[in-house]
Amino acid sequence: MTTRNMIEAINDAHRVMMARDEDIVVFGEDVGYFGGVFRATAGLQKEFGKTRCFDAPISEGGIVGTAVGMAAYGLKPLIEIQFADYIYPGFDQIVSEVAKMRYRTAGEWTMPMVIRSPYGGGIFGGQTHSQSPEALFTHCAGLKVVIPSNPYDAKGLLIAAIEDPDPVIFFEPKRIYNGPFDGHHDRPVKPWSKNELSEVPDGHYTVPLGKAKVVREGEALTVLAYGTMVHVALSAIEDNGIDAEVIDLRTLLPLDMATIEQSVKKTGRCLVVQEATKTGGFASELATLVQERCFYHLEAPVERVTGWDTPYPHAYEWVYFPGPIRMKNALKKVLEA
Amino acid sequence: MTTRNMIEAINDAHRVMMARDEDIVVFGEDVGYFGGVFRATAGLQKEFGKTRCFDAPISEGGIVGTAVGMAAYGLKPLIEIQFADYIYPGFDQIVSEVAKMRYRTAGEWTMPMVIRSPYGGGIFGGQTHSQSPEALFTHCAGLKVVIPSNPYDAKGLLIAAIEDPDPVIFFEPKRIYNGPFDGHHDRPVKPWSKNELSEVPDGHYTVPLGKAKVVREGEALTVLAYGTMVHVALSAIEDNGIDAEVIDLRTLLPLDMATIEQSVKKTGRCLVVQEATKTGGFASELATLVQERCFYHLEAPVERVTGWDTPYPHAYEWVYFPGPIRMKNALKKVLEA
Amino acid sequence: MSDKPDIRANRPALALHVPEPPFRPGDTPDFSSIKIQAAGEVPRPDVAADAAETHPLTTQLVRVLDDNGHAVGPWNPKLDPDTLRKMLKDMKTVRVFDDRMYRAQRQGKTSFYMKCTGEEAIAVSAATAMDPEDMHFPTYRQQGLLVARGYPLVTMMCQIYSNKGDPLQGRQLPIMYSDKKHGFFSISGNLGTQYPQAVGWAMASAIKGDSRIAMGWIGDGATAEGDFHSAMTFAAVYQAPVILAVVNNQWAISSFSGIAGAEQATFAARAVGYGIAGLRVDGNDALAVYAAVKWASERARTNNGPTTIEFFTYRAEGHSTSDDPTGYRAKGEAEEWPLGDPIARLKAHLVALGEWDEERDAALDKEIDSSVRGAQKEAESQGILPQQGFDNIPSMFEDVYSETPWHLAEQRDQALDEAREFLGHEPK
Amino acid sequence: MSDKPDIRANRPALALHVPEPPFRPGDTPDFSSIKIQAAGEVPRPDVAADAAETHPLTTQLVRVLDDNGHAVGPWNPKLDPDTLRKMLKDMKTVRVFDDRMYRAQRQGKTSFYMKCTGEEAIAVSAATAMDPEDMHFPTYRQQGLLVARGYPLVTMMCQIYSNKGDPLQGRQLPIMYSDKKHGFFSISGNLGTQYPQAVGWAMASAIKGDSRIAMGWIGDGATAEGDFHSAMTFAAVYQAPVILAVVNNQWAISSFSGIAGAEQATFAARAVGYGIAGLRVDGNDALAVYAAVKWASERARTNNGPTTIEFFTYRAEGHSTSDDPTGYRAKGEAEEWPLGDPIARLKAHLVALGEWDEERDAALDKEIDSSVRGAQKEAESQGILPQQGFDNIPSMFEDVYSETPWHLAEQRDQALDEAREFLGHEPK
Ligand SMILES: Cc1ncc(C[n+]2csc(CCOP(=O)(O)OP(=O)(O)O)c2C)c(N)n1
Ligand SMILES: Cc1ncc(C[n+]2csc(CCOP(=O)(O)OP(=O)(O)O)c2C)c(N)n1
Ligand SMILES: [Mg+2]
Ligand SMILES: [Mg+2]
Repeated sequence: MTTRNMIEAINDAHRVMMARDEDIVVFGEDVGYFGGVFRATAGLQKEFGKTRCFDAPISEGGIVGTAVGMAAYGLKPLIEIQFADYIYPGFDQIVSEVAKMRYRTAGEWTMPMVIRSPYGGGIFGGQTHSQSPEALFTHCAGLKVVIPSNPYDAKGLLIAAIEDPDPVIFFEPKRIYNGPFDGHHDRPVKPWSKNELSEVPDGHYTVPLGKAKVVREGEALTVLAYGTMVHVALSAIEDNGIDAEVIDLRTLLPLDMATIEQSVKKTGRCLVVQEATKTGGFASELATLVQERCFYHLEAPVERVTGWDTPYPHAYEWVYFPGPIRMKNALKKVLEA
Repeated sequence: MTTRNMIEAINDAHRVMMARDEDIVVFGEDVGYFGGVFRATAGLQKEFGKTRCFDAPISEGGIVGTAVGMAAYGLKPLIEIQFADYIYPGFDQIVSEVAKMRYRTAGEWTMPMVIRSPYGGGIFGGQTHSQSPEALFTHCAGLKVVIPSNPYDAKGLLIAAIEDPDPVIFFEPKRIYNGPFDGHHDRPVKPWSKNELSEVPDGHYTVPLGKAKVVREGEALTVLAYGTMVHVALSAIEDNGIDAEVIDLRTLLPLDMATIEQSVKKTGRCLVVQEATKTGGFASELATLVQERCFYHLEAPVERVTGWDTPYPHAYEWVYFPGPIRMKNALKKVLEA
Repeated sequence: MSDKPDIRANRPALALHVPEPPFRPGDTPDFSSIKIQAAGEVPRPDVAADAAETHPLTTQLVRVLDDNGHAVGPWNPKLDPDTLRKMLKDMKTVRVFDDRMYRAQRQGKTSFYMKCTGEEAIAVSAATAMDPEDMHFPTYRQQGLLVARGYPLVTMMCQIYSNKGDPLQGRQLPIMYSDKKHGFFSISGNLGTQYPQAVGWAMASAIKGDSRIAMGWIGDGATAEGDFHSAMTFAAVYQAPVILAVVNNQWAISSFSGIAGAEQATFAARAVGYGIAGLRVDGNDALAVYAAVKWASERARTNNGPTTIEFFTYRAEGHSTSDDPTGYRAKGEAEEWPLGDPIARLKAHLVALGEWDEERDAALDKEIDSSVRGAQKEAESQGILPQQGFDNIPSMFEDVYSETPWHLAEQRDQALDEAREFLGHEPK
Repeated sequence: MSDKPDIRANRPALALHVPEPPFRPGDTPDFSSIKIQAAGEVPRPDVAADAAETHPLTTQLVRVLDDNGHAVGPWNPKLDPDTLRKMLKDMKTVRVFDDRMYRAQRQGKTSFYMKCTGEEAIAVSAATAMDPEDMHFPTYRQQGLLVARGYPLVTMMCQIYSNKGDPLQGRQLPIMYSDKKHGFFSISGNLGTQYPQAVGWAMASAIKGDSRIAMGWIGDGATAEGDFHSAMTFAAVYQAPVILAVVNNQWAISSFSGIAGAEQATFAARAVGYGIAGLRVDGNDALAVYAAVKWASERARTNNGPTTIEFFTYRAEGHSTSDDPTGYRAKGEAEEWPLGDPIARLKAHLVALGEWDEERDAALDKEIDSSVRGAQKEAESQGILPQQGFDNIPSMFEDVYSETPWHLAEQRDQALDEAREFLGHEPK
């Protein structure tokens, strides 16, 4: 057990798995000697050599495309896209190739790869260092989509993702790399070390894909969240003294619908939370599923807390970000409806 | 007034607008001399010259990227992506550039362009000539997304899209280019000429963006559909003698929510229909909005009729396609719930 | 903003150049302006030569077979007659196969087909020159790789019919073959994607200290995709053991190669800008193709890096069964094409060697015709496309993931219910 | 499948080549192995020359200023002293501006900044060589274009502070300028996108028979993006009147240029493969940059097609305020860089001409310092980033579309409600 922030936990997952499995290769922009702009791959090139961890040309399409070839050969590429905002040049290779390979070859060629990428805002990164594009991937059959919310899960989920035979898009909420963020941008930053989920076991362990976690039990309503928003939701619930049940989805695709249904059927109310742009976000899928499956238990419409339908504007970060006030108002709306 | 199928109507919209506006340039793969693999641009190069309508290299990224530059210059690019399945190499230019340009430049540079692309299945095109990727674009603030369902609308909406100051993704349901398709793949193909919506005025007219159309009035439930699925829905409704109200959305983004709300509040039940893959499709956004805004009028959960969460499999086209039986079962489910 | 407002007035008007092929419907094609090296004229650098030494070759044309069927010059691979006869047989088989499948599509037995007529030498010779363990990342026009590597024709046809014998379970468009054992990577509908994948496979082989190399394939038109550049860049940076082939058959559906940049440079010349070795080869000359691929594979295998090869050829037929080329190109182009028919040229070579004659040729044609017909009969006994689509429905929901998640299981059950209702009986 | 099972055993093991820069932290940099042409050595083809005539230049280095500050050879643009002094002033202004804004970021006045130290000659000379009406599609390291074209420093700073004076209304990351009047296209956060856009703009100008040309900019690292290839392909195919510049400053964040392919070929050499004219230029030589851009713009303007120019330079500072280069490169590289400091070199030239002296130089420095300080004061009077974000909230929902649709209007009202609650008063 070592206290680790999310970057350290993710770095450790790499280290543990690269030592166990010689077929894992790590590459991406700046990930080699330097260890990545967020330091997630720090030290790996030194430890495992230049052909196991190396810098890639600035070509997200080339990174994913060559990873497809490597997976076809039998390796397990574990690649980094420097920011989720820059995944689009690799989009064709991801949705047309990575996602569909097992299917189109009737299982002959599989794509056991992990595509890691920091996503989300709250770091004054402006329009192109703040995006949350998960809904573009959850619409794409064949991919698994995983988003951790703390160091313990980050390591365990990443190891599970690496071991999974299917391709996994692993989005890392960069705002909470160094500490949990409750949405109060005007309060001092907290480090992970004060949070029990920074107690990260050394060595190998997994947090299974496809399993959500009830991170707070409650009776009044069910809150569905993932990534940074888990912390924002929890904090708003405590601040407002609401007896909410909070589910950290952890895996968006395939979704742990059983856990969600059980909770909503119990509470009769549901709020879904995402940082992403509102229209067509993953929250819409969640709300749809919940009302399809729990309609007769629902006492109020399923509400959404989301980012706005604008690009992420640099100076207006805290007007855009779905923070404590938006959370509070939505919680009230669901409870009072 | 001339009887036109959808391709002819789209071709005519090009012709009308290119004659009116010298700043319109048409390009894309095979669109020049040959007039496009679906013939949508037939005759334009001959009529307007090689610099107004020309072949492009097979580079969807380059097509969109150069169109951005042309729009920046002051032209109005009206471009074709040969199949919607091949739009992904242009995805970065569309979502990062086209969609966000007006915003990021505070209105200094605008992107008055139309990106046309045939989409959808039902033509035995297999996994890469059948996709319906509209939900990837409706999640993207800054774009308008338009899908016509008949020749009259196709021409009128395309002209409106060309005249619109914002960028428009214009998806054309290729299954109904030559005739309306009711989903009965085992029945003879009907031509447009038997349908009143093939009466297409000559010259200029518009069908406004952002306005849905109630194509059938009814009391029992509201069906939301677009593209090919409008016909499949209407046919299933007639076949099963259901008093449904059917709304052809025509524009998905921005959505005509007022028309939808009015209808659902009247009928109290709602079915949303898309051909696309289920999870995270535009139907989820529709279902979410409807339950958010009409919850207390709803007597049943909003149901979805969609394609399955698999790639579009060549031989299993009619198992994948959301046809008459899937429609009927869903209609019943909504009505009997 | 300008302090020199009069500048523009004195300037020439700019003009956009839109490339146009030399001939269009109604024209009489005449290719005499295409400069063709004589066979044997182009030098053959050492396989370990600096890439730069190959660069003059990117604007020439490696040719071995002369007009009299003689193999000449430094690129002559001096193949033994058995190998040559095998190549001839494979090329002929491809052509007959194409003809029969094209007709099957026309007869409504399947949805789609694509021929490679006139380009048979390229895939067949490449397969012959490489090792069976080497991996190909082909386009839809390299059916010759499968034929030359002995993949069963029946299985190819079953894929085309999407029938019970289709190893891809009816999921893919006809001709989108895939077979790991025969080193033939799954063909993608999305042009260009396979090119960086080939490089990635080769990089993996190098990472593992293996000796197998990869070959990526792309058409002239598709070289414009960003993936082409990714492949070239990664291949150059990591000196991947890969051969990157461009099959320049002059057309990309209705667009001539000028729309992909061929007016300004050859496709082989792209190699120069990346410092990759480059060759330009007569694609209708089976021996030249063999020699070039052999050279590049030896280069790759000895850690001397990647090679880009342009195969200069001509797409003698329509793009696919969905295409009618009379709408955009002049009649008779294929016949006028200055590099001739690859099958006729290889045959002439064998005849010139005294290793072949008309009688044996006729016998071979007959043998191939009957074996292809036999294969077709066998394939059709397993069904044709119009009979497919409602058997084994659960398979349609498999392989999206390694295991079927709940939502796909629900959808599968719903699909089965629908099929039951549609068919009026339990689906098979 | 193989009938030759023993082949692989006898083959050499493949190995992956992973490029490594010559120096890493702890090493003493020594660039003596870089071959640098003497100033004046490289010939100057006619602006209407065949692209091929320029191709030998893609592996050389166009240089005008020699070590003694003399302008020599065929590329000497023979600029008048006033123009030279203006260029010197602009370059110095850029450097001072960078220093002050870097410090402002360090002081917490904004979130981010990027310098172009050592690369000032490139943008300033390019702007000087082109017409004010020509359009640039820059990266984040061409602030010199704005300075040279007379864009107000105050406005640049307001953009950096996202304050009330920011023409982009606080929506963009600092330094992502945009100004149509000054022919400076909106900088994108996504690398490479601007490159085909520049080509499209130039195509449009040609379609319209205009005389304005475009210039696209990209970094060495970003040349690996697919958009680079799109731009080169479209530029070649349509012979677009565009200049495509590659600023090779040796580094892309922590990756050296070898990771973009520089070990195997120069970036200028990419032009060869497309049949585009190509030049490779000493980017620290303001006169060479001027001359090359002038040459290429005349070429473009006379319908002789596009030119790709590599500017060979060195990124003297960190990538951005988020970066610390001591983590990946040797100390002292900038000082050892063999092409010197562009400002010092231009100054030496003016001195050698007898058109400049230390006194005037010191006076100029003082003038620039005070004008930049003055601009900063004025900009800061309109606010710094930490004070922003809750004024004029409705503006945040504008310009997503030409008109605000219902859903954004709803969201705007909700945002205003939230702000009211957060601030405890009506937002401004
Ligand atoms: C990304 C993408 N864009 C467009 C298409 C449509 N398309 C299929 S084949 C083809 C022409 C390809 O020409 P070329 O690369 O020369 O290959 P050839 O058919 O001549 O062998 C086009 C445009 C596609 N399949 N994928
Ligand atoms: C598509 C994309 N991928 C990655 C990044 C992250 N990124 C920003 S700058 C940079 C390095 C660019 O290097 P280079 O092109 O050489 O330009 P320089 O910074 O040296 O001027 C990277 C990787 C990005 N902005 N966009
Ligand atoms: Mg071709
Ligand atoms: Mg650089």
